[in-house]
Amino acid sequence: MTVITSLPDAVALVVQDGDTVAFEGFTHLIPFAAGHEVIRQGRRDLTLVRMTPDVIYDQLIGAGCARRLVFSWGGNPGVGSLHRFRDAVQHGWPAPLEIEENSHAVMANRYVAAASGLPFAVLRGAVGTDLPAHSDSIRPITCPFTGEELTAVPALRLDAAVVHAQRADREGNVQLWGITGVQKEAVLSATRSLVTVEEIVPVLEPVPGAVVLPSWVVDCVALAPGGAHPSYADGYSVRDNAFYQEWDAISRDRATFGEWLRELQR
Amino acid sequence: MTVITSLPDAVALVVQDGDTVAFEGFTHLIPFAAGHEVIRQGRRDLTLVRMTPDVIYDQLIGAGCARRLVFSWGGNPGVGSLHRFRDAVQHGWPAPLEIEENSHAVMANRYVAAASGLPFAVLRGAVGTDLPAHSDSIRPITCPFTGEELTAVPALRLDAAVVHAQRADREGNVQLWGITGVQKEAVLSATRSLVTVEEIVPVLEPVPGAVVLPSWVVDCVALAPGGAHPSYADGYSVRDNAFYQEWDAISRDRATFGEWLRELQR
Amino acid sequence: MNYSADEMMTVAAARALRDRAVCFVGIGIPSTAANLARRTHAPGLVLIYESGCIGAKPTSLPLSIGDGELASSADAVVSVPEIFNYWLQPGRVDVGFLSAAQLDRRGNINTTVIGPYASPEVRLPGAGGAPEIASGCRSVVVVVRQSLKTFVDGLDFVTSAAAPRMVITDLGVLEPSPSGELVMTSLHPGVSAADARAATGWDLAMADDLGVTSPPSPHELDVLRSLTHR
Amino acid sequence: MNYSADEMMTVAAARALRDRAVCFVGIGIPSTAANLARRTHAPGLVLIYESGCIGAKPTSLPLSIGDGELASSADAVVSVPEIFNYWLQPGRVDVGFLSAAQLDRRGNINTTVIGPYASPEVRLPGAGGAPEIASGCRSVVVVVRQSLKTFVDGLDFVTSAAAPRMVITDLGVLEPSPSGELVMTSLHPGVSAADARAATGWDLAMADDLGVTSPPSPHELDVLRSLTHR
Repeated sequence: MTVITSLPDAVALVVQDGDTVAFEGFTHLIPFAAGHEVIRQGRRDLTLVRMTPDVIYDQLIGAGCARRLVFSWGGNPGVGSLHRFRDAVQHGWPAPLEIEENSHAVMANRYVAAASGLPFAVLRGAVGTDLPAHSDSIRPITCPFTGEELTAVPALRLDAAVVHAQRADREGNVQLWGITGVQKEAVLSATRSLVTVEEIVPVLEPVPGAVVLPSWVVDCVALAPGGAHPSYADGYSVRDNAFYQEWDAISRDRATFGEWLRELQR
Repeated sequence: MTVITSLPDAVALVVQDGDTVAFEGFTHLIPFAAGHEVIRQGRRDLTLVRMTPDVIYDQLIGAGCARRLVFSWGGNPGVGSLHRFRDAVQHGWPAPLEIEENSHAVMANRYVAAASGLPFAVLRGAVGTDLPAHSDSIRPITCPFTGEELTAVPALRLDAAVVHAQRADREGNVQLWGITGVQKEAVLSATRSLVTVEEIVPVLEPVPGAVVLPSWVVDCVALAPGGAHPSYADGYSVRDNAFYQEWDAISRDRATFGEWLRELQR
Repeated sequence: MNYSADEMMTVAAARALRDRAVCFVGIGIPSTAANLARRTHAPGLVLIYESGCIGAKPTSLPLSIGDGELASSADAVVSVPEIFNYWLQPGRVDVGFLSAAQLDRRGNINTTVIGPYASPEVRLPGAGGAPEIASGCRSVVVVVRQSLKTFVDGLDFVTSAAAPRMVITDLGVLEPSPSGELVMTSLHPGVSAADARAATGWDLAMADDLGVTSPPSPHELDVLRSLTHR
Repeated sequence: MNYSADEMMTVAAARALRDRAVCFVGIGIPSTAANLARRTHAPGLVLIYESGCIGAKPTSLPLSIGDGELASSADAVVSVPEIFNYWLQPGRVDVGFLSAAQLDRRGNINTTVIGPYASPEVRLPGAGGAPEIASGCRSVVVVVRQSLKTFVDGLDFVTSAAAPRMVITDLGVLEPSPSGELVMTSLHPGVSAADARAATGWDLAMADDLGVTSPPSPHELDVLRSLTHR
């Protein structure tokens, strides 16, 4: 049964020190407000999982919440580099960051395996690349029918998944639409899940392209209007492309990032 | 590029003697009109593939179109047995029918593998049952990460897939909604595909829960209003439960079935 | 109030479902029982049909698992591969409701053939979702009429290794003993142990604390009849 | 009409796409080129973005692959696992458009690190969809500025084994010889073979029939500028 509570309480319930946690959202519906609350609550030693660790993970990494990053593309989309991510990888600041690096297809299938209750998934992936040499998550597997060699990847099981959605009803059924990414898979891969929403409504009227997560797979719902900013929520807000560009300057050096962080924690 | 043509021309283009062909639709949107056209055109030696070979396959089997059946549940839903299917299996009438029998989960994953361009899929399936002893399609596979033993099933590649949908646009983009079953997977598993539709419209307005098949994966579209009868098309017709019940009497003996068949072929 | 043996069976099956349980339902008596439960003691019961309907709330009993109202009343409708892979397989479903043509003393199920597989006396529909409902759900309840035809000493074909926590029949309720063999734990009113043994193809054991099933309440019967007579 | 080297590169990349091709597009110059093609000679071009948008028809250039207009203008929006498994992996896509931080003489691509993997000089974004775009599409076109920094004799990391049928740069066009080594087959107007060799970290071969790229037409430039200046 879903607990509907405040964002601070929900984050405290769902995200714990040392967790393997995914904040998902493929450009759209990124749960920034929940990420900021994790920073405020001072979580540490997180293994952060995300296909595209963009600005939200730059912030969590810069704030020292992360010990490890599992990902497939770490950049500021349409802008450039993630400076806090680079500083952590290149100089160990504010703390060393272990990385486990995959391709998008590998990551997506690792979520699919976990959501499906399987220990692994099969794909044609990463062939001819240096990725397998630097990852324990890519192994060959032979088709028992054709003898063909393919790629096996292990399930990406999560302690916690955090996603943002347009809305929930009072039972905790969740509805999201537009680009829905791997959010369903992330929630179904997790022991605990938190969904922040733009609004809570009496009835979820059907919407074209919507994914519905029934309440019995959602642990916590928290109202967080605008909680995807600077990402967006289709039908509620537009992407704040200017902020993504400003982030390049904010994050470029440790001092200006420090000011941003103090402002957030005030 | 999709060819939009008459039902007889479309069936002639897509379904050929000896084909492995799936007519899919999970209770909803079953392409009966296309099946009847296959009977009229006298196709032979088909390997018929379908999770739930209900009345549509009873008709194709009774008419002598099939050599082989790949399936997971062969009954008249809510009514009882498929008498033509039973007569073929038990007495070889009108022709012997080879069967390859799976569970629903095995069939669904065999379609998924084919749609994904993989030679096999992995699931927890058919464990502890007699199904593997009577099928070449269920083999053990070991997880390369955990050592756990799971079930591998081979891709179900089709020569042809036939489905019914609510509508298409003039480019051949197809839209279906309601219970959408494994229709997307069947079309993506096939070399050739035919979609019969209730109507052809200028623009496919978005509908909640709709699956869209882009025109570049659809070979033929044919207008066939009511083409799912006695199954139904959500938003266009309701299931003719009375016909499913009547079919029990029509199909029970060879003579009354023969009358039905002559009527169809007139 | 008079009631039939099938009504007793359906009511007993409905009672096996606790409120807010997530239940994977097949068509026939399991679907009737689940919908009865949802209208009596278990309004929060979540019904999942293998057609892809999650949280279906039909107002009348569906004839098929793909009836339109299952989709239109559902919280979510997903593809058939998804219902098996994301929802059933990982063990998210509390109860799987199955029926059977044959059942053995350990609760294994046959819905495939009577007689030899290659030349069957009766060709039955086959497995459908049953093998993975049996292995994927946290618990399995089988609902089946008890007779020498169904309760057999050896199955002609093992379609599902069900290992049910409960088998509910028109005569009573069976549950597995610690050894895994089904034991009669309750008899419906008016049914004797001899009746149950006479309808069972193996030497059926009775539980030490063999009980008598509470008869259907007037409310249960009213709701059941309003469902089935609609 | 004056034009920049980047404009020439983008126009040449757009021309590499035939009408009605199905094209898997990344953000940046590949997306600009694909949208330019759709507005000029290839109105039936099908654009697929890894965010799950199939048949996107954006009216302005997206800043990210997840911009709202990609979804709202698409024929279909599917999940990220589905876009990779059902649409890219089986070879349904004609052309994959990639960029690179480093490219070697066989067209392998690095977008992962400059320097050693464990202690990189520059940590780049990583693989994203590129390895499977490279292996899953029927053909690959790489669009990248040509310089000693990008055209290197050995990659610091092989992110994608791209084997492109064409590499389009700000200096010209390269295509693989029968041996698989990239050879310059066309130079953009005003670029000499020496210029191209000076921007290449290996001994770059020129094709026997080395041509000169047609300059951007006024129409191509107009449409390109209306896209990028919006």
